[in-house]
Amino acid sequence: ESCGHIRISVPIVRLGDPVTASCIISPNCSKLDQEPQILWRLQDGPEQPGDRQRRLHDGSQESTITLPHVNHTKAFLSCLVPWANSFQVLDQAELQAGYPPASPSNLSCLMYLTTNSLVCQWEPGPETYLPTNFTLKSFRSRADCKYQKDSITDCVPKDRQNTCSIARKHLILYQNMVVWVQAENVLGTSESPKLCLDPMDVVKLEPPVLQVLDMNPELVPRQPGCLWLSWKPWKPGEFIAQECELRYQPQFGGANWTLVSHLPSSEDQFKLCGLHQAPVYTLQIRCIRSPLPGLWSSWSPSLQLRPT
Amino acid sequence: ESCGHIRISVPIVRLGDPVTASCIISPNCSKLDQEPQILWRLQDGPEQPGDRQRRLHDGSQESTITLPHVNHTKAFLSCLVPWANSFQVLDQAELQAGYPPASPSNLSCLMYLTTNSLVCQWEPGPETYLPTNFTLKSFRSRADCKYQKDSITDCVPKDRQNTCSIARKHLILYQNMVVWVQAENVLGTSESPKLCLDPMDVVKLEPPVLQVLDMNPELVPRQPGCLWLSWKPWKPGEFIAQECELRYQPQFGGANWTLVSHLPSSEDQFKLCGLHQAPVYTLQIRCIRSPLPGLWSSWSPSLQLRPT
Amino acid sequence: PLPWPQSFLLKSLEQVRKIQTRNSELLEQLCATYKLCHPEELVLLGHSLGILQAPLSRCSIQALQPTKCLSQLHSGLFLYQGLLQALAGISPEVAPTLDMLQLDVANFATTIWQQMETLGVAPTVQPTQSTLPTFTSAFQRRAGGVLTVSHLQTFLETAHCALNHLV
Repeated sequence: ESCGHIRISVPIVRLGDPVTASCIISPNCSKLDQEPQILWRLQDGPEQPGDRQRRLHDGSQESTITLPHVNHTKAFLSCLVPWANSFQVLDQAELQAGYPPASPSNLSCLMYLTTNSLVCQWEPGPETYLPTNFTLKSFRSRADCKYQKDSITDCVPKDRQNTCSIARKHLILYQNMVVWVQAENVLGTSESPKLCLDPMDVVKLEPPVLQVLDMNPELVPRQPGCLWLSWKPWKPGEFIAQECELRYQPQFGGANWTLVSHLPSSEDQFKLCGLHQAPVYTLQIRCIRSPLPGLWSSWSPSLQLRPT
Repeated sequence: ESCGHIRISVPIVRLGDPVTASCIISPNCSKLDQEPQILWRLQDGPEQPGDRQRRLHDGSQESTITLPHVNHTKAFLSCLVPWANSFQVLDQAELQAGYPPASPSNLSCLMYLTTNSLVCQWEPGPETYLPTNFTLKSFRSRADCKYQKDSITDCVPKDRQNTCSIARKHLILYQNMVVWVQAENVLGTSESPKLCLDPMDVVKLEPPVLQVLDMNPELVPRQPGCLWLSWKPWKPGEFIAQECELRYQPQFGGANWTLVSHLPSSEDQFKLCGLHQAPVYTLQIRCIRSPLPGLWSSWSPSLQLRPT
Repeated sequence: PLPWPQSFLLKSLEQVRKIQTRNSELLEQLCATYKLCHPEELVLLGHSLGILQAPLSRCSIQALQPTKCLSQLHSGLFLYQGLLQALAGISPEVAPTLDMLQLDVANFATTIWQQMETLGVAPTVQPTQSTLPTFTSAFQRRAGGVLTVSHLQTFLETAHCALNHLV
């Protein structure tokens, strides 16, 4: 027969909220003297009597204590009785405190053509100090994202990352879907704002590989301050109609970039002239899905070239 | 109804062995003329007639071909008939060739105290060109390893590695066990020689951390050509009685190592003198389980020290 | 008839190119892995397996009837989606490409179906899959794969011309 038993109003509370606990010592706890003074100990703090101790009708003793503000995110509350010149711990309860989750924010998604998956990431919001589960939820929709057609299986992030990857088989490309993040812990639930997107409109495009051509002077007369370039679209994105942008600047001296826009995504021979300000120029190229909506690729690794 | 069907004597043979195949074209294969000439094609080689073609009693045509030496480890044998000015492939069979597994060799095991697992590795022997499964088999035994007490679950290596890790829960430490590797493919099975070992006799011991002491000259008179050292045993192996060995040599000049043997595994203050040949000495220490059987740890990372 | 919305045409053209790229990838894999490199050598087997070409007559430039072309396009894609599904288990090397191709074809069929709904020409009930070939050997499944994918490639070339014509 166990001598003492703790009951707690709510084992998990908001940080700073009060909590009330009671410890009941059964009468037939042989080893104890009749009406022992019940004491409490929070973590390894000092032993303190409860707010009130009374004898219940069945002869057992009950002590009640209220901790006005729980400020440990995790603490152990013990119920003790004096024993010889020490104490005996009769029961122990675990107290937890934290916050309900704030709404996850900055939800954004990218479609990766190499892994064929839609990867979304978000900011979880302030620390809750409690086990909090994040789930990426989504459903398929028609053009306007108003009506839910059929829901997609929840995406549960791996070991507490704030990112989740929806596999290709759950996606209908070229159709809109609604995506959002739900955060949940014992104190509450919250949701991020909803995103309405077609995975193909958020493809993570990689830039082409920019190459310089070594033109045969007999065939192509040398022109000072010019460069012959060629580029091919990034292979996995080849089927996407794209438009590209070239930028160049003298290698040193920090002059601004000069931009050449509306270039095709594939070019076998492109002549770039007017490069008279410096012996060596830095060049980069990037592309975007066009005319359909899309995201700019990053700039290609810069190329240092010496015009003719 | 499919028109043609290949039958192969043995789909998987030893490299260089012959193989015989027959292709039967059913009479009710409507689109074909009555007695088409059956042809064969190995991989994308030329079309060639079989060794013999005959009409079977049910009216179907059968062509038989023998490939004297199969020297593709994997090849496709097709049965065709002429069709317009091309061919029609009626059936295709997959031919594989390789070798039965040789006995795995150099089986050795180490007990890792950090992961609490016995890791064994071996050399698989020459390439078999066929899917070959390696399994680490073991059973518990009495002192002399002659009789099998109870067998331990097979240890199957992860994706074709030649190493396998037997988890702690399968091991009875301080008891002998028998370990060996079995290799198996469609052409045969082979086994490595058996090892009889107690996991604790093959612990992978790590060396202690060697440290130099800065002795207070007032307390300990400075002696030229001396060093005060201390070392502690590697934490996970602390419970193992060990004996250690120190070696030192002048930092440059490639003189031989001088060895100090039978040292304790833990030493708070150890005076090493006689270091007069060079301004800086390189020192290392290693330990071995002793007096119980064990394996030497590796030498500790070398320490460059300047004697007094 | 009303011109089709630009975004539908551009998306469809992109989907055709996406599927064609995947198709050539799969044909190359089937050729490299199984030495089945000439679909024309599998015509006879195709007949016996019942793998036929999906009709796209209403999409040929000479006789283009946009609305009827749409429904032929959807029926053809629906047929090929089924045929590709029947090829499941073809082999571990080829399976990933085949799975992606089947999803891309299914998604393109959805794009077409949605446009038919927008134009009010979509039948009330989604089509049901006709009987699909059963493959009794690994060879038949691989040969069926080569035939299906090469038919799909021809089908898409016609679709590409029609869509380009309408852009």
